[in-house]
Amino acid sequence: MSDEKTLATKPESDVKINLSTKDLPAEDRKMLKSMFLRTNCLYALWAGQAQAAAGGMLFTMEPALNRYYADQKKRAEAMSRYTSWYNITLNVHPVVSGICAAMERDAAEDENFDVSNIQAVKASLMGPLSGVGDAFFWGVLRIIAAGIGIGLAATGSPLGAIAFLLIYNIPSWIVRWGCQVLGFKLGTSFISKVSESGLMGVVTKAAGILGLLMIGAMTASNVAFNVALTIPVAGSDPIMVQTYLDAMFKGLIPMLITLGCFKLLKKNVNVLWIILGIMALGLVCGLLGIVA
Amino acid sequence: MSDEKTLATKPESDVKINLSTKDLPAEDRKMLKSMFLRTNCLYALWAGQAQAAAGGMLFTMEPALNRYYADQKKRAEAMSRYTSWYNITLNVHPVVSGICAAMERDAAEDENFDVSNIQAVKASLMGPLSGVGDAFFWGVLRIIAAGIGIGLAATGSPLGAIAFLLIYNIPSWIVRWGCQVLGFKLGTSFISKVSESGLMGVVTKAAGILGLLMIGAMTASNVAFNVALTIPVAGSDPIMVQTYLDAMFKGLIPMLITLGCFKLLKKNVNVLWIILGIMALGLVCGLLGIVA
Amino acid sequence: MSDEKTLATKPESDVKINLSTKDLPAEDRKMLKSMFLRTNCLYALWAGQAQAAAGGMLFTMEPALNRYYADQKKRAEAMSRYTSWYNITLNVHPVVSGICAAMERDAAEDENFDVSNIQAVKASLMGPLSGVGDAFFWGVLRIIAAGIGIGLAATGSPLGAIAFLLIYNIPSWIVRWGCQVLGFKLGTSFISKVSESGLMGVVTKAAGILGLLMIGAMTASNVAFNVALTIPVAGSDPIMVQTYLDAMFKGLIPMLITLGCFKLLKKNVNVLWIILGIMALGLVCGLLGIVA
Amino acid sequence: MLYTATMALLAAFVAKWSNNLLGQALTERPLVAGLIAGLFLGDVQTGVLVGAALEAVFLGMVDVGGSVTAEPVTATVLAVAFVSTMGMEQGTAVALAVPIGLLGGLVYSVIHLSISSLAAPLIEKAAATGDPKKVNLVWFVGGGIKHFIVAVPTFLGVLLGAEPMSVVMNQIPDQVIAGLTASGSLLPAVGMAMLMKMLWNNKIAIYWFLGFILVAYMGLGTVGVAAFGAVIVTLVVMNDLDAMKKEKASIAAGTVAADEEEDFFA
Amino acid sequence: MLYTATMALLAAFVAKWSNNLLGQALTERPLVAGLIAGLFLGDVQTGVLVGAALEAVFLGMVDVGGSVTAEPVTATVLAVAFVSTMGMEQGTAVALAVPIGLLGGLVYSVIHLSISSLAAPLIEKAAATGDPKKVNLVWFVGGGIKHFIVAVPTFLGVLLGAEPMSVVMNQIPDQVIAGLTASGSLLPAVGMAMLMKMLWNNKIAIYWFLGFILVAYMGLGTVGVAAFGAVIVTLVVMNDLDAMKKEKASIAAGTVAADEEEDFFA
Amino acid sequence: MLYTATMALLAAFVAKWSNNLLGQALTERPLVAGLIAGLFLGDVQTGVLVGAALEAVFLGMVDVGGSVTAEPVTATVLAVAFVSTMGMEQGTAVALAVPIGLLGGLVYSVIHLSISSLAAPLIEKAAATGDPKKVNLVWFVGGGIKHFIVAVPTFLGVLLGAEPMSVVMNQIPDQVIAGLTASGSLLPAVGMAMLMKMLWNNKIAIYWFLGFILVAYMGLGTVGVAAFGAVIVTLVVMNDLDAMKKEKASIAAGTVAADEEEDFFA
Ligand SMILES: OC[C@H]1O[C@H](O)[C@@H](O)[C@@H](O)[C@@H]1O
Ligand SMILES: OC[C@H]1O[C@H](O)[C@@H](O)[C@@H](O)[C@@H]1O
Ligand SMILES: OC[C@H]1O[C@H](O)[C@@H](O)[C@@H](O)[C@@H]1O
Repeated sequence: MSDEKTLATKPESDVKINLSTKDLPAEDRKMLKSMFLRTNCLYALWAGQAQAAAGGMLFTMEPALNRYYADQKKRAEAMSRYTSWYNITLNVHPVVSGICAAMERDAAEDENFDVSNIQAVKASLMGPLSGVGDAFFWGVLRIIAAGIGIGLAATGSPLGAIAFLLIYNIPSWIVRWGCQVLGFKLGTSFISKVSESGLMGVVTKAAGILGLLMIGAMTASNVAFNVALTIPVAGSDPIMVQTYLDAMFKGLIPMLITLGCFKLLKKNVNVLWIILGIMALGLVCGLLGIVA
Repeated sequence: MSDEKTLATKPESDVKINLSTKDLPAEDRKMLKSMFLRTNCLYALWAGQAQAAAGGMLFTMEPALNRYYADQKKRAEAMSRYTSWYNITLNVHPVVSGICAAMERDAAEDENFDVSNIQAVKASLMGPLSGVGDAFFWGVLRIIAAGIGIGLAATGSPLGAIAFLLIYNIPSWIVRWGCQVLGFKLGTSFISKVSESGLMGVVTKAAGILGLLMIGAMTASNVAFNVALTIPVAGSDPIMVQTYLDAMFKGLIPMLITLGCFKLLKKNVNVLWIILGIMALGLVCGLLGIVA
Repeated sequence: MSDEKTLATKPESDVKINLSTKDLPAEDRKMLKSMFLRTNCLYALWAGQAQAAAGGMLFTMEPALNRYYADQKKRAEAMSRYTSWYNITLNVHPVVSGICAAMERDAAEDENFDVSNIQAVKASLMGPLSGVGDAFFWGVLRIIAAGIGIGLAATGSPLGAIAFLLIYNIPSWIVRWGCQVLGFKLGTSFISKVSESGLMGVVTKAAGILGLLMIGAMTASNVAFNVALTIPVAGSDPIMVQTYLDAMFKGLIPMLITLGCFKLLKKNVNVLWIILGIMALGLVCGLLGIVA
Repeated sequence: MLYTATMALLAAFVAKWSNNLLGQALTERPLVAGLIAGLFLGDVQTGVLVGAALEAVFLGMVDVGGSVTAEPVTATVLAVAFVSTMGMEQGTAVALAVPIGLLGGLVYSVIHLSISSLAAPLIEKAAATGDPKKVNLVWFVGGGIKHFIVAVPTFLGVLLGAEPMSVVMNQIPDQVIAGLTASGSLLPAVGMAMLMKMLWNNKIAIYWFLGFILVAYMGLGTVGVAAFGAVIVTLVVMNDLDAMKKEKASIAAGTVAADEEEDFFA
Repeated sequence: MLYTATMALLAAFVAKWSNNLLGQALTERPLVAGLIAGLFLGDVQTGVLVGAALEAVFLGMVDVGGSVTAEPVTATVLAVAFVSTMGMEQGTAVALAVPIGLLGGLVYSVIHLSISSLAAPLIEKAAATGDPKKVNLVWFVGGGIKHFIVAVPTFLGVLLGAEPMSVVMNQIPDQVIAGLTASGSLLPAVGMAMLMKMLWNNKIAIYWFLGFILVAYMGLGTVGVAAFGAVIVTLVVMNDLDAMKKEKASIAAGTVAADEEEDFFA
Repeated sequence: MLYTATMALLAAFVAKWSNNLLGQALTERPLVAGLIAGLFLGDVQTGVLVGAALEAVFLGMVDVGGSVTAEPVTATVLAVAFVSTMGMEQGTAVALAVPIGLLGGLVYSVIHLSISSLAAPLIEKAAATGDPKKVNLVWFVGGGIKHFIVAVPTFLGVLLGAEPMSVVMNQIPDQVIAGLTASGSLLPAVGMAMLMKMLWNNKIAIYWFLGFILVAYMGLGTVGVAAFGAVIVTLVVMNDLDAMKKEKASIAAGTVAADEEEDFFA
């Protein structure tokens, strides 16, 4: 009882985690390095809407599974855990693989370990992490890198592309390595304590809030639709329909279309059809002169 | 117990209400149509600060009262319920008349029905609904309609006035009809469940918050006062007093005057005196050169 | 029990405090006036990082201590209570001296009064009050006064300085006198009730929130650092590093430096070293051409 | 002149009452009132142009909570009449319309908020009989009378004539006009106060202030505030529902515990 | 021509697959793809300049959630090929690249979302054997095939030739281009929806809306929203931890009380 | 020269100490210090003009929490002296005043934060006697000495002379001036940190960050932040009071229940 209370009152102290690997045994370090390198290939293939990057996740996990499951049958079982749908911003993916590695170790050691927890953690983390990750890596870092890169490349110098790659990838590697270590240590200390103490709900809620907030922000900044229709007025400037749409609600159409796509996805409509639908919608709008 | 718990946890599912009238008996539909038409005349007269639009509310309710109270004495009683002060944005008024119709039906059928609930619902809803309603209909839709209408009319064409009327009134009718149906269905299903379960407090609080928020916004955008006083400075631009008032608090004077009017109203000072007072204040400021 | 409940539900009514001194005995009034005048000298000296303005606080308190402690030995004891570190925006300082005066009276009258409360109130109030006080007096009122004053003085007239002084000091005096009375009345009625009822936690939390919020705002508006570095691009405009810092996080460097100073202070590094450090940092940046 | 005056009165009456018979359809706004006046006075073009100009002028004057800031109908119909039948310049007429609208608002306030009260006891009596027809009689006959009275100043204004009116109006010093304009900008305060009275509650009063500063300091418009309002209300409701749920659960738990205890000690 | 086409195919293949082998290193973005195309086609300068121009054009088109908005590699490599080896004007090539990118996106969508699914059962089977090597075989051989297919349109485009391509493309009416551009701006909606599907939860859905209006109405960028998000999340977590603590305390108290009672009644 | 120097010293002493004897009346700000210097040096006009110019320069340098960012009095009085009695151009004097103010701030820091500490044990001893007069002696005599010392650099500056001063100052490389200016903009960080130390608390620390981003990302000024702060604090207090009320109610209920039980089982 008293233990739990302490945890609840000052969770900071209990879950303080450093990102150094000095306090880890050499074997752990080796495994983490190998996993880190393998995260590069998360999207080497993409197995459609059935598995997405599941194979890449499995490839990342192999060093851990090989290590903890000497027995091929047990390893097969463990491997099969990673064939379900998996998709996440690549740069934060190692958080999940790190946690899963730690949990696999526990599962291998402890017969009573409930392996369905592994699936649950994986499934509940990829959404929020992607919301934050995409917003930062695609929305901020990439734009900064491109800004500098285009500036340099406009003079005809290949330095532009190189600067672009370095500005983006150096933080990407650092973050990914940090995430890999963090994930493993979280899986070792935090996740179990956290799920024992009921803190897990708080953590997933917090991650979910941040994730949804960032996705909402990305929707408003990345999805766009401008109606070109005007109402002609004899002898004066024509009236722009878009102005009145904006007066009603800024970003109304992008918001509705995004929510529409979301509804369709929830009804398990295939993404491809949705993409084709959007394409068709755009074309029809173009042909009718609604956009220009 | 378990029922109530369910309600509290997922109120959405329990109070899902559609706006179609297909699932209503023909008589209900007839009554709602008649009431809807009568909402047009809510302000045909205005009985001063004593009753305001009470007579218009009564006129709206007549189809319901005639239907549910065949007995003239009981009807007289019911009618008298509607002679107390009533004021609301006309476009959302049907929410209240719809709810009241449903409650009158229950009152007519059930001897034990506490009719004071009807008064309470009426009184507690008109404020919040008006806050939101005025903000939308007077503050947004009217401005949009005027923007387009003035544009067209400036060329001398009567189309301006017609466009203005259509842009405002078509949504107005649609919203009013929706509100009428919604109110009746709410009265039938929602209000009773809601008051049983203690949800009523949550609902009125939410409506109150939104209402006050919108009124605050309307105050800031519609009440204005600009001090024209300047402090002359030899050999340089004069200092505008308004600039320093703005530096202190933007909209300070409008805010204080609005709060002052509110205080006076709460002390039951007659509105007419307040209006005359504001008129006098404006004039005095004009004569003293405080405004220009 | 029931008393406390009332307090908790409508604290407004119980702690209503007016700023008039008409309801106070003549002796109280005399004492408050004398204390008010003495607040002027809060910073006549400053005893370094050991006591700061403790001596000024003591000077303010003398009328109260003289009055309540006729016995020199007891007075000595009371006086020693005020030699610990004290620092606060001068204009709100009288709140604290007022409260302390009232508490000293109680302590003098009641043997069982826990005098450590006096220290606690003093120590817990000076932070939040300074956050709000500095923001208003240094951040708003001073700027307004300077704006007008510079305008007038730019014509060569000494009226500028005079207007500047009046615009700042008249509100300053009024606020200080109000604070003095308020503090004393709070000390008399509010603080005891509040600490009995557990409200004290709420009050200090609220003050702390406001204080920190204002200090955060002051940090963002008063601490500045602009990197002058550019990345030269052959044949096109150079790239401003500051632009990319801003894209990362606006005010990143000022924020980090402020937090750094705070960390050092918490580790009891002497302020002087920190100031010298900042000076050196600025110089180095200047010499390296990081700033310009 | 009497003919023109009568036509103007009719135009004003139609514009004003139709507004209140047709669900505040906005027929009393200058844009429409101008058209109506144009139709009655036989000069649609002038009616439309004056209406458009005045719509912009009166755009910000909105009556909420039952308060009155200005009377646009009197102002518009008179301006149209002056231009179309008495040869006033349109610019002069529009300028003249502003003080007329503000003074007209004063007259309308008295009728709307004070004289109209005479109907209240009649409605009460009618309701007490249980006969809806009697109520309707009061409501519509009373409405007719009220809106007729409101139209009378328009009639008088035309009779007085454009020249004298403009002379009279021009004698109003600039400062008075400035003062009236200031009043016009302040009057919405009364309407806001009336709305506030309807739903004030110390526990949530701070949201009024929040709405104010979202506009004053964040530069949001009404729609933007409503969007944030939706977020706030959702969060508050979620939170309250949660609290309610927990409370019920704990009461239930309490009851269960009590039951168990009874069993235990029985 | 076959040589150029083959070089273009290789460039496309390298740009696209290296991106996915090196941790989405952004080698598929026009800035880098242009350089790669320049290297393969022997005209680095053109590659760089065309890449820079197209990077700006495709800057806003971002694929999240697995959806596809446009295929920048096909567009870039073809544009570079047209300019460097077939004498097209750079401006024309850049303009041409937009519809090519959008159409290429469509082709890529079909491969990425539909045809790629063929690998799924193979991976499942491989995993079931417990032999990691088998999984790797599928993953990398499959990846090679997929990225090769994706590069084929580039090959065909070069074979078809700059002139005919631009004739074909120029026959696309302006309205279709406008429509395709509109599609390109709308397509991120699908990616957003896929992300939303991953973490939607009615209890916190309102935060999606909050993020939207913070951008639409407050004019914040992503970093600003993240900063406010940090504040919100901290407050929510603090609050939840507090509630948890209290709940535990009250349970503990309950238990203690019960214990005491037992003692008392024992 | 000695006369001028003495007058300058007096002006600096008066400006600085009166500020601290009169409730931080702002007599140390350039606007007032310039006037005072003008009076002492017999050239009010120059004093006023130089003061106005420097007030704008030092406007953003504010000392909070006891830290020191610059010493405006030394800077102002010297600038006035240089212009009025040594024929320096006003522009040069104002430019010169900036590094002087920053260096002066350094000197003042040492006196204020370090040397002043010497008074601390004396005050303690005086307080322990219980004799207020002794405390006052230390406080005011000490204050006089401190403020005299602070005025000495002004005296020396005048003695040194305008030309040499400006030569010396001009030898300071631009980069050092830039560095000092950067220091001046950074030094308020120390004051902020001192305030933060006074009221930091991990549970509410996030509000510091909120205040920061409201300014940095929402473009609010201090008043705007205060307005939002009022809303936030009201909501927090309301919420806490509510929670307190409920807790008490539940405790009360618990007690009542317990009482009833006792009755029941008695
Ligand atoms: O404010 C509610 C309501 O009050 C009065 O009835 C009129 O001013 C209406 O226009 C308004 O909608
Ligand atoms: O949204 C998460 C993730 O989804 C897909 O895997 C790709 O679109 C990635 O670029 C993205 O980061
Ligand atoms: O920050 C509180 C307080 O600290 C010191 O005493 C001085 O810097 C004052 O100007 C300031 O008001």
